Amino acid sequence: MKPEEIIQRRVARELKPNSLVNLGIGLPTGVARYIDEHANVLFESENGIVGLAAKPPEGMDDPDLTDAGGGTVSAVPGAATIDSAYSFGLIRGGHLDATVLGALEVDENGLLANWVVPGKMVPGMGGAMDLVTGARRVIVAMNHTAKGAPKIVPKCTLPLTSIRRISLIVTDLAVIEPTDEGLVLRERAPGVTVEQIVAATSAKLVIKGDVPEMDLGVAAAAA
Amino acid sequence: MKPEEIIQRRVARELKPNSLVNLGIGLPTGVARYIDEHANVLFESENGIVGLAAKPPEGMDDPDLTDAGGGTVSAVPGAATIDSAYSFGLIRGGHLDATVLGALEVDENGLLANWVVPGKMVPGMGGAMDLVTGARRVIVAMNHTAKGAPKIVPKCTLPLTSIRRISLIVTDLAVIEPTDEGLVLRERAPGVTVEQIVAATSAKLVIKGDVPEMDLGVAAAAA
Amino acid sequence: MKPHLKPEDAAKLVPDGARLMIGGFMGVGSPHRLLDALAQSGKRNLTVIANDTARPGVDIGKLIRAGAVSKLIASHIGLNPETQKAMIAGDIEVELVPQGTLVERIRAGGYGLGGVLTKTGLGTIAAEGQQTVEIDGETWLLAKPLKADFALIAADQADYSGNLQYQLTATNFNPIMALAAQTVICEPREILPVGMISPDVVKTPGVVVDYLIERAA
Amino acid sequence: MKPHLKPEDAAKLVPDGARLMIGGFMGVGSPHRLLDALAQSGKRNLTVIANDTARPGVDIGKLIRAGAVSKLIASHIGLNPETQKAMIAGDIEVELVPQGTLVERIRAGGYGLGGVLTKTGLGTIAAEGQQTVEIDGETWLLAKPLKADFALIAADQADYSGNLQYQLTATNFNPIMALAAQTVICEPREILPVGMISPDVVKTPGVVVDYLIERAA
Repeated sequence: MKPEEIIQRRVARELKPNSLVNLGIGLPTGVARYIDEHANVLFESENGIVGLAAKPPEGMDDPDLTDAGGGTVSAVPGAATIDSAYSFGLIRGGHLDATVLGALEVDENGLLANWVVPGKMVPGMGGAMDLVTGARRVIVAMNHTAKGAPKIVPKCTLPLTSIRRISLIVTDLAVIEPTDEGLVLRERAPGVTVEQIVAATSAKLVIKGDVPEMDLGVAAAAA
Repeated sequence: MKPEEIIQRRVARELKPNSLVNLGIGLPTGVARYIDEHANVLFESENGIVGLAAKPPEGMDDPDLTDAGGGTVSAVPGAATIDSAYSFGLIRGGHLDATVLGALEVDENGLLANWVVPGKMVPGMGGAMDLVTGARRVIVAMNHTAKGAPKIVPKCTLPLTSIRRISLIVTDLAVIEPTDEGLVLRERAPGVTVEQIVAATSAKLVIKGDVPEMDLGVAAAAA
Repeated sequence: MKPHLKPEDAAKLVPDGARLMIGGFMGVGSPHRLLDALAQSGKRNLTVIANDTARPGVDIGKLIRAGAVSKLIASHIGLNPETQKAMIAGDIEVELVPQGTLVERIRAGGYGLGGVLTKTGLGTIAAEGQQTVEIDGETWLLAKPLKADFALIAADQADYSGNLQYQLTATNFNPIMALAAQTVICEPREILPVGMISPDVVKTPGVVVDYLIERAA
Repeated sequence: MKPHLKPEDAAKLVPDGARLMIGGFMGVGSPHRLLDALAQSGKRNLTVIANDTARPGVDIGKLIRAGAVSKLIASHIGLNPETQKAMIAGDIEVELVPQGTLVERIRAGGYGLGGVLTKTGLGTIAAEGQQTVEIDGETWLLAKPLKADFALIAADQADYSGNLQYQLTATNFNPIMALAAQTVICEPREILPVGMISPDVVKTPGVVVDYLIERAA
């Protein structure tokens, strides 16, 4: 299984039936593929839609129905479109059950940096600060390292996205939960050892007893 | 002509073509009768409609189409209905060209009291404070006196509706404009003398030269 | 599909002492059947946040008459002498708030804002005891957010998933309150299959609605 | 009837140095023809308030490429490298604002609020130099109102009196900006006789719109 698929499958299992979820552009978007369609997880996009669905069939797209990256999408029956103020009312008012987004760094305090590399990359925060500050659960979905360098670090060196602690980190190696005691290692990816995770992490990890393997919702043989 | 009609006719002449106007319940509502229908003055009501029109024919009213007093109304073609937040966005954001409302007292500083008589009448301010603070022009339409007592006073004894100076006072006796110099007597009602106005006013009036008679937009004979 | 209830069963969800937002403007756009059931259910000590209390014995006026309300946050009670009497007698604690400020406070509660700054009421007795904020030498009044345990709202149409559409001046506070309460109960005029309300006409996405009141038997 | 203009004539209304709000999200729901005309008109020193600058040479990206913009207030410029280059070169002064804060600031401008209080950005570099407000021991960030000389917006349908209706995700910032500018110019997809848009579907009452862009010849 590709690292991306491990992350996406594992994140998918975090999303509760009947919840409202925002998936960031890129890797997080792919999480939708692995959601049980009967779970009635509703996706929203901050540009103004509740009930986002996958890309439309070729030639059936509408330029006025897009996601936050500007790409055309489709929608589920019962979707609602909203203006930007209402959209961020949902996000900031605690109506969004979960947001799934990427990170440049996460640190021991569970703080996230994902919007700027000063002097190099200044794309703007878009809705990231609102999402990380306002969503009920903030789930970081990312590769554990970038070009071999740990992304889970003692203290973020890059500017923070929010001073609010995120809820969960899901990588291709591990599931880690920021808590008052620090970053608790909850699960290992299939075939990955605790030692490998520790080696790939520069932050201190709290390890309590046996660390189980991730349940990816697939038969062991298929994995 | 009845005192009420004098006031309503004179206020009607203050309302500019293509403007958006809020008329208070009661005497101000009757101003609409005297507006030239080609002037395209648009009326709004703070309970959520732009394009309010007169009462519907008997049996043709809809319980979901009402004014701020809860009475059924009709609407002009091109009316728009809005929620309460948007409604007060129009009022407070400077989009309302004029509000016409009654007063208990107006004082030499052009300040208005119209929402409460402590210990006696506590109806609540409803939208009055928003209207007086937010509308571009605030026009007070009222009888000059109440049971013989002046309502235009040196200083309001009742709690203020706003610390913002109103734009114009139109009564059955006079048109008075609050200015930096004080309350300037602009016009007299037909047949009323300056002396009569001064006698009915406990506030100091600024009187400059000749005070013309109100133009009520009716032929002299009809008046 | 959104859970759906009879008015009397919805009333049972509301405990004594609950804090309620109730949609409507002089009863127009209020959840009439739900208020009936609530008034009959013998609740006590309710806090009601609403524009007004309608007229005596009508809509929210029913709750007032039933003695169910101990605290009221509203902009206008002038057309309900029973509310005024109860206030003067000390039976109901009344906080009067300018209407535009009231709706912004409810919106702030629903939108996760710490408050909004307004000129309305500044320097009047309606601002007494309230915090002001200086910005660039100008003084503004802080309007703090309002939230509630329940929003009892009315809509014109709902679909099975709880998407709501409102009509004419029955809209008023309803869509704003739908975001500001823990539990949202909506009484729609009619309930339709999913897909029958255009996404652009939906004013309250069903995801924020918890219960629909069933049509009258 | 609302005055109606060709895009090139509307562009003439905008002077050099004007402060513009421009609707759209990555170009979706932007007034395409009006932006074309504006980019071709050789304006200079414009301040643009918008969610983003689309992609290079597209919609607002056209104004960037034409060198018309000297100041930008936006939430995201990541998909337009030309904007980033101009920012780094010092040709465009860029203020980056969290998207939810940006839209609330525009709304506050249009609604006559002195600002709103938010947690978004608090404690980050995006809050540097900004005022905070303490309420009941809690710290909030003050988001100050934004206003503009012109709002250049797009709508799906307009009627002759300027009532506007928006479609799907082309809605975004358009209805909010329609209240926050001195002069509002709207480019609708189609223009209909008065009465053909239901009052409940109108999202921007015509009374706040100043000009409509005529349909393409």
